[in-house]
Amino acid sequence: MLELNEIRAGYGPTLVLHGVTLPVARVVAVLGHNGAGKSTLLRVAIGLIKPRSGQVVFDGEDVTSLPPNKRVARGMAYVPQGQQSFPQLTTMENLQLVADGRKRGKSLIEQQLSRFPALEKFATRKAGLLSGGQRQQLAIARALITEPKMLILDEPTEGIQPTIVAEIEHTVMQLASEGLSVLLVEQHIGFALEAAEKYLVLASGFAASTGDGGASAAEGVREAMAI
Amino acid sequence: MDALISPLLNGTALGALLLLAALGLTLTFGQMGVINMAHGEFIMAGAFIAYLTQTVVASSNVSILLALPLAFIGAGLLGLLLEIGIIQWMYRRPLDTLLVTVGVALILQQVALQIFPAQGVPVEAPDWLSGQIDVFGYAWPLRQVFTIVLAALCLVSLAVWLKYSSFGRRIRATVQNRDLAETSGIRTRNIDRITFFVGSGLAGVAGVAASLIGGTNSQMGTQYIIPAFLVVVAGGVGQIKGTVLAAWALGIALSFFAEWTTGSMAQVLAFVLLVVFLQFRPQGLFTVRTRGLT
Amino acid sequence: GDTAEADAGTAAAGSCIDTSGDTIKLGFLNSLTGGMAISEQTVSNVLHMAADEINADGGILGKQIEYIQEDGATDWPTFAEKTEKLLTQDCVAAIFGGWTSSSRKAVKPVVEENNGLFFYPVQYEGLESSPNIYYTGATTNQQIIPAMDYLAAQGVKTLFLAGSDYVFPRTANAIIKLYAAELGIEIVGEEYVPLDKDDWTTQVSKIVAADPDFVFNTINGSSNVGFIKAYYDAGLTPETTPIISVSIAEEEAPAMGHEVTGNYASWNYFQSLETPNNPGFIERWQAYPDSSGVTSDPMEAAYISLYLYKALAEAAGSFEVDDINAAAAEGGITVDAPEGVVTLDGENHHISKPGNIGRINADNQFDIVWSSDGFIEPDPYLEGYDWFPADVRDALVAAAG
Amino acid sequence: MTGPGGALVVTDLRVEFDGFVAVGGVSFDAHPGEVRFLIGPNGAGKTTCIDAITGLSKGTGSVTLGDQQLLGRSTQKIVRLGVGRTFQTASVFEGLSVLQNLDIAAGLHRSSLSLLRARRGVDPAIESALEEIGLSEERETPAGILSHGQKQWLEIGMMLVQEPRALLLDEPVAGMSQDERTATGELLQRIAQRRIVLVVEHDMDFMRRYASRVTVLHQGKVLSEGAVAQVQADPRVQEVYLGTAATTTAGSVPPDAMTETTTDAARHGEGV
Amino acid sequence: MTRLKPWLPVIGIAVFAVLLLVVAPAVLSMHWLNNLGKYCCWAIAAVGIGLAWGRGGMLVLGQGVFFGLGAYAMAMHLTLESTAPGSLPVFMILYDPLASLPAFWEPFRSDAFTLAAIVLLPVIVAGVLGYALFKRRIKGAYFAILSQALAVALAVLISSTIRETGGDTGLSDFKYFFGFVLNDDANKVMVFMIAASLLILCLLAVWQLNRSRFGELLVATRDAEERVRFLGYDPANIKLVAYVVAALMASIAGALFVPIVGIITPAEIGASASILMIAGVALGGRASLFGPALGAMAIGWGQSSLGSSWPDGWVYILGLVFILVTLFLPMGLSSLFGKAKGLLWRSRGTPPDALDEPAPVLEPVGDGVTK
Ligand SMILES: Nc1ncnc2c1ncn2[C@@H]1O[C@H](COP(=O)(O)OP(=O)(O)OP(=O)(O)O)[C@@H](O)[C@H]1O
Ligand SMILES: Nc1ncnc2c1ncn2[C@@H]1O[C@H](COP(=O)(O)OP(=O)(O)OP(=O)(O)O)[C@@H](O)[C@H]1O
Ligand SMILES: NC(N)=O
Ligand SMILES: [Mg+2]
Ligand SMILES: [Mg+2]
Repeated sequence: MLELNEIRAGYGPTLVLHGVTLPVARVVAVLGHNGAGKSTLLRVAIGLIKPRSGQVVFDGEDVTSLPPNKRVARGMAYVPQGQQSFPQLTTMENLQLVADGRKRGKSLIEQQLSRFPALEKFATRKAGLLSGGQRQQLAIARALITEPKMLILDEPTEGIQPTIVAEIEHTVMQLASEGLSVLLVEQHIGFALEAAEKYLVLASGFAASTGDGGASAAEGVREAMAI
Repeated sequence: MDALISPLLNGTALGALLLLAALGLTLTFGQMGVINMAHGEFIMAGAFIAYLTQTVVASSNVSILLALPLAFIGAGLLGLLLEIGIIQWMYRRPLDTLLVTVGVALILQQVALQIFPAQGVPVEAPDWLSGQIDVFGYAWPLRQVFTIVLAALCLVSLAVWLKYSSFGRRIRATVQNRDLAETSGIRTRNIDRITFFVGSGLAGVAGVAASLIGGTNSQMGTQYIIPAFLVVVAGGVGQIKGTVLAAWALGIALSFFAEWTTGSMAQVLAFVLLVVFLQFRPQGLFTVRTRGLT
Repeated sequence: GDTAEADAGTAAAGSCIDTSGDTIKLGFLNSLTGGMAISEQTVSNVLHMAADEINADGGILGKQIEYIQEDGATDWPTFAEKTEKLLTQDCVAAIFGGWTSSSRKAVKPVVEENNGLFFYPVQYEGLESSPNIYYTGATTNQQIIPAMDYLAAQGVKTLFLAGSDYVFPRTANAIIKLYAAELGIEIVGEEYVPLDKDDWTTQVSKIVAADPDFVFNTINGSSNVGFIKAYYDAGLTPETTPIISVSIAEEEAPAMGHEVTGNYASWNYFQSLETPNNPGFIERWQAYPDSSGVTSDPMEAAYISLYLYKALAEAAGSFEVDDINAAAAEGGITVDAPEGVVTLDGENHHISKPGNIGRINADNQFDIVWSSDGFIEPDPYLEGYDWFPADVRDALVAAAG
Repeated sequence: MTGPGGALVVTDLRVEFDGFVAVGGVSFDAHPGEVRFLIGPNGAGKTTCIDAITGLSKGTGSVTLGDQQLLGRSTQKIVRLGVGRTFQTASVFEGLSVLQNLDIAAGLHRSSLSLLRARRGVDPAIESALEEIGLSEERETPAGILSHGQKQWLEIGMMLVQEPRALLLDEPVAGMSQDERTATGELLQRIAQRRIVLVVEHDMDFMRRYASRVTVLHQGKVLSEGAVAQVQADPRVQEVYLGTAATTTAGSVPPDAMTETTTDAARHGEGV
Repeated sequence: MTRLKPWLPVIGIAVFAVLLLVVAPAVLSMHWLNNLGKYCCWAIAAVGIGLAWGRGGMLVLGQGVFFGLGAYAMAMHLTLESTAPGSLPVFMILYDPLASLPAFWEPFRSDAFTLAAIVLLPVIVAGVLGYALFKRRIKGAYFAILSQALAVALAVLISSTIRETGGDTGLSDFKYFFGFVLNDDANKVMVFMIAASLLILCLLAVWQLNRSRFGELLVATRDAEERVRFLGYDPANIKLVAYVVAALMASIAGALFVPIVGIITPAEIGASASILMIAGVALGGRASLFGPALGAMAIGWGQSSLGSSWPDGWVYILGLVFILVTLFLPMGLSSLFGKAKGLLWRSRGTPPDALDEPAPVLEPVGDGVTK
C-alpha cells in the first residue's frame, strides 16, 4: 500500500535519513533508538517533510509532492508523537473537526467515544486541559474517524496507562486484521513485531536491518538495535 | 443626566467604529496570530472603494450600500494578496509579521498618496443618513446609529460563522497546531487564505464607515491601527465578546474624557487606562487557559 | 571650543552661495511624504511652476534658477536638517517652503545661525519676525482680526473656538480671546483635537450644547473633514451656526463634500478673486503638470514668495543675504501678485495683503462676501492694537533679540 | 526521617479547576534513598500533583520539604528550596549548547553580580553531571538537535547540577528504547542514594525494576500504596489501571510480553 | 585563530572606534559629521534594542518613551541655559507671559540634576513599568503593542501640553551646551565625539553582557521563559535588567540627539519613530552585536541621502527593507556574515555560535498555544 523508496530527508542543513527504503507489507513496524529517524520517516510518509530525494508511493500513486491534507484525503491517517491536539478546541470539537463533511460523521464520533470512555466524559473540556494520556486517546480517535486505508502511528502508546495500552494494541491488531494498512513506530518491540508483517530497524538514519515480523524476530531486532 | 447622554451615545458610536476596525483583527491577529500593521491601510482601502463606487454610481443613497460588499471584497483581496505574497511564509514567526506589515503599510500609504488627490476625496453620506433621532432630548446623529448597526451586523455574522460553522472550527484548529491540522486533512492553506480574506474584508467595511466619519486620505489608516490592536488585546486575544466590550469601553472612555478634558488628553488618559487595566488582567477581559510550558 | 564667546549669535562663516555660473541655486523644502504631504505637495508644485516661469522669463539677475527640492517628511527635525544641508552643502541662495508653524520654528534657528534666507508661504499666528525669514502668508492682523471684525459686524455675540492641538491654533485662539473681549463677543467654548485625529463628535456635541452664534475654526489638515462631518451630522447648519475657517481653502473643501457648503473662510487670496493677474495665474496653474486644478491662498503665497525673492535680488543686485536684507530695508519692494500688488514691509519681512472673506458654494469655490478697504499692512506683533498686552509683546520682542 | 535533607511530605493536597477536582486530598511522602513511584490511570492527577508541588498549579493542603512549606510559594522559590522537575515533554533551551544549558542550571545559587562575568572553564559539578548523563561528547552541541532521549537526559542533568533535595520526574522514559530505559533507571537509582526521587511512569516494567514504594492515584485520590508487589496485587489497581494481565506478567518479564494478553486486558480497559 | 575568536568583537569595536573618532572627523564635512552624530544616537538606542529584543525576545516597540525622557530632560536644560535669567522660554511667553516656569522645569537648570535625570529617569520608569509588565507575564505581541501604545500616549501627552513642553513644535533653538556655544564647529565636533564615544561604550557594555552568564540566561529566557522559572530564576528579573539597560541607552541617545540635531519634538518619540528604531535593528541583525548599530546608522543615512534625492522612493525602499529583511533575513544582514563565518568555522570543526543564530528550523511544531 505504502512505499518509501530511497528516502533522504532532514531538517535545515542536517540530513537525518540517508536513503531509507521501507519494506513493502500491509503492516510494517519501524524500530530504533531515540533519534534514529523514525519520526522523521513517518513525517516524510505523511508529507510534513519533503524528502530531498526518494519517492513516496501510496496506493500506486506517487504522492511525494502532495501536501499532507491531500494524502489524508486519499486515505492516510497520522497520529504524531507527543500527544498532540488542538488545545483550545474542546474534545468534541477536536473530533467534529475531522468528522465534518463525512457522511457518517456522527456515528463515527459515537464509535470512538465508546472506544475511549474518557473522551466521552470530557467531551466539553478544552483538549489543552486534558491529561497526556487523554490527549493521546483523542489523537488516535481523530485518526480513526477519517476511516483511513492506512494508519501511521508514531509511538501511540507512549504515556498511556496499561489498560488502555492494551486496548490500543488490540484496536491496532484488529484494524490490521480487518485489512487496514499500518505503519507503526513503537518502543514495545514485542507488540510491534506481533502486529507487523515486516519490520525495519533504523540506526542513525540508515536501514540497519529488515525482516519478517512475528515473535521470533525479536532476537534479531534486539541485536540490530544494539549496534 | 443630559450631560451623560451625549457622551454615552457618542462613545457608543465611537466604540462601534473601533469595533469595526478591530473585528477583522480578531481573525487575523486573534485567530491567526498575525500582527497586521497594514490593517489600517485596509481600512483606508475600504474608504477609497466607497469613494470610487460613488464616482460610478452617482446616487449616494445607493452607492454606500453597494460600497459595503465591494469594500469587503476589495480589502479582502488586498489581504489575500498580502497573505499569499508574504504572510504565508511567516506563520511560525508571529512577532515578525508586525515588522513585515509595517513595511506594507508604509508602501500602501505612499501608493494611495500618489494615486488619489493628496487632500483626500469626499465620500458623501446618503440622504437617509442625514438627520438625527431624539434620545431623551439629545439629537443623536443617524450616522452614528448607522455605524452601530453596521458593527452589530458584522459582529453577529462573524460570531455565528466562527462559532457554529465547521469552518470556524477549522480556522481555530489551524491556528493552534498547523501541522496537526494539515495531517488531520484540513487544507490549511485554504483556511489561511479565507481567514485572511475575511479579516481584511472586515477592515474594508470599517473603511466605509470611517469614510462617513472622517477624511478619506492616505493617512487615515494610521489613526485606527493602535486603538484597534489595543481593543483586541484588552478584550482577550481571540475573544469576540471581549473585543466588543473593550471597544465599547474604549469608545465611552474616550468620549467622557473628551467631555471632561480635551480631545488630546482623552487619548492619553484612555491609553494609560488601558495599560493599567492590562496590568490587572494581563490576558484581557476574557482568557483562555492552557496547561504546560507555553 | 570655548565658553568665553558671549554672543551665541555669531554669524557662521560667510555664505557659500555660488554666483559664478549662469544659474543660481534655490532650495524648496516641503513635506512630500508623511501626513502633511496632503497639503504641501501643492506648494512644492507651484514653486516649480514659478521657477519655470521665471526661468522662461530670463531668470533672476540673468541667472537661471536651479532648484533643489528637499522633502521635509512632516518631521520638524528633518526640516532643520534639510535647511542646514541646503545652506551649507548645496549653498542655495534661499529656501522656500514649510507649512505648519512647527516646521517654520524648526527652520528658524538654522537659517539664523547660518545667515540664510527662508520664504514661508502660509498664514500663521504672528508674534514673530526674523531677519532671515520672509513671510508671504498672512499674519494675524491680515486674516484673523478681519474675520473677527466681520463677525462683530454681523452681530455675533457668542463664539466657539475649535482648533487642532498645536502652536498655530493655540496662539491664534489666545489672540482671538483677547480681541473678542474687546469686541464684546463671549467665547462659549474652546476645543482642541490632535492634528492627526478625525473624530470630533464629542466636541461637536459641546458646540450643540453651547449653541454659539458662530464657530471659529483653526483646525488644520484632514481633521477638518471629520469636524465638518460631525458638525453636519449633529444637525448644525450654516444658517443657524455658521463656521468661519482660516485653513479651509479651495484645495481642502472638495474633500468635505457638500457638507461644508455655506460656511465661511477668511483668506487673502481666493480663486474667485477678480484681479487683473488672477485669471492668467489660474490658467497657467491648471495647465501645469500634476496640478490640483484649483488655486488657493497658501499656494498663491508660495508663488508670490519666489517672485518676491526675485524682486529683492534684483533690487539688491546681489544674491547675498545681507544685501537682500538691505534692499528690503530700503523699502518699496512690490510684487504684482494674483491677489493684487503686495508690498514688502522691510522691517518685519511680511507683506501687505487684502483681507477677504468668502462663503463656500456648491462648486467648492468661494463667493466673496466681504473685502477689506485696501491692503492691510502686516503687524505681526499687533503693535497697532492696544488690547494686546504690551508686556507679552515686549517679552517676545526681547526674546527674539 | 530517613535522610539528611528530610522528606517530601504531601498532606491532603487538593487541586481544583473551575470546580473540577483534579486532585482531591492526596497524601504521600517520599524519602531520600528510595525511588518513589506515582502511578495511576491517565488523568488520575499525577502531573497535577507535581504541578502543585512545584508551584505551577495552585493547590491547598500542605507540601513540605524538610521543615519548609512549599505550597503557596512561587516556582522559582520552590526550585531554590531544592525541588527540581522534568516535564512530560522534554524542555531544554534549544538555542544553547549542552554545556550552556547545564551552566545556567548550575547558576541558580550564584550571586547576581557574578552573572555579569563570562563563564570561564567548566564547573566540576557540571563535568561530573556530563559524565553521569553520558553527554560529555556532546557538550558543544546545541540542545535543539539532540535526540528525544538525549534531551531527557540533559534535563535530568540540569536538575543534578542544581543539587536539589528532591527530583520530580514526569514520565522520564516515555519514548525511550529498552536499553535507554535501563540506563535511565540505573541513573535514577544512583541519584536516589542521596536524594528524594519521585517518578511518574506508565511503564510498569520500569516501575517493577526500579521502584521502592509506589502510590497509585485514581480520580484524584490515593487508591493504593505500598511496595511494588503489594500494589500489583491490589485488585482495585488491577481493575482501573493495570488490567488483569499484570498479575500474569509480574516479575521481570519484559513489557512486550504484555501484548500477548491484550484481548484479555481490553475487556477491563475502563479508561479514566 | 581559535584563541583570537572570543576577542574578535573587541577588535571590531576598536576598529569601529578608530573610524568614528579619528577618521570621521578628519574626512567629513561639518554637515555630515553632524548627521553621523545623529546616526550614532540612533545606533546607541539600537544597541539597547538589540539587547532587549534580539537577545531578550522583548519586541520593544516603544523605545521612543525612553528616548523622549532623555531628550526632553536635556532639551529642558538647554532651553533654560539659552533663556535669559528671570525670563521664560519664548514658547511659554506666547501663552501666558505672567505665569512662572512650571515647577518640573526648575530642577533642570542644574547641570548635575539634568545628567542624573537622563540616567535615572529611564531606569526608574523602565524599572517600574518592566517590573509590572514582566511580573504579570505580559509578553510577545501583548508587550509589543502595549509598549507602542505607551509611546503614542507620551507623544500625545507632550503634544497636548503645549505650554509646559512646547507641544507638537517641540523644543529647539538651543544656544549653549553646558556652557559651550553650540553654534561653533569645534564644539559641534566635541558633541559628536561624546556621542561616538558613548556608542563605543554601549557596544562594549553589551558585548560584555552578551558573553556573560547573564547573556546566556537572557537567551534562555527568550527561548523558554517558563523553563527558566523551573531552574530557580525569576525570568521577570532577567528581562527587567535587559529592558532597563535598553531604556538607559535609549535615554542617553535621546539626550545626545538634542544638542546634535538642535530640536526634539513628540514625533521623534512616537509610534513611527519607535518603529524606525526597530527597522534599523532588524536590518542589521537583532541578535548580533554590531548589527543593530550599523543597521540604525544605515537607516539614518538612507533617510538623509535617499530621502533627499528620491523622497517617494525612500518610502518604498524603507517599506521594502521591512518586508524583505524580515522575510528573507530574519536575523538581519549580519546573519549573512554569520553564515559565512559558520561555514568557515564548521570546516574547521568548531560549531558556529549558537547564541547568534536561533536557527528557525528548530522551532517546535507541537501543541503551540498562541498567546
Ligand atoms: N525539527 C527538527 N529540527 C532539527 N532536527 C530535528 C528535528 N526533529 C528531529 N530532529 C533530529 O533528527 C534526528 C531524528 O529525529 P526523530 O525525531 O526522527 O527520531 P526518532 O527516531 O523518532 O526518535 P525518538 O524515539 O526519540 O522519537 C534527531 O537527531 C533529532 O534531533
Ligand atoms: N488546568 C486544568 N483545567 C481543567 N482541568 C485540568 C487542568 N489540568 C488538569 N486537568 C484535569 O485534571 C485531571 C488530571 O490531570 P493530570 O494531567 O494530572 O493527569 P495525569 O495523572 O498526569 O495523567 P497522564 O498519565 O495521562 O499524564 C485530568 O482529567 C485533566 O483533564
Ligand atoms: N501656520 C499654520 N497654519 O500652522
Ligand atoms: Mg520519534
Ligand atoms: Mg501526566
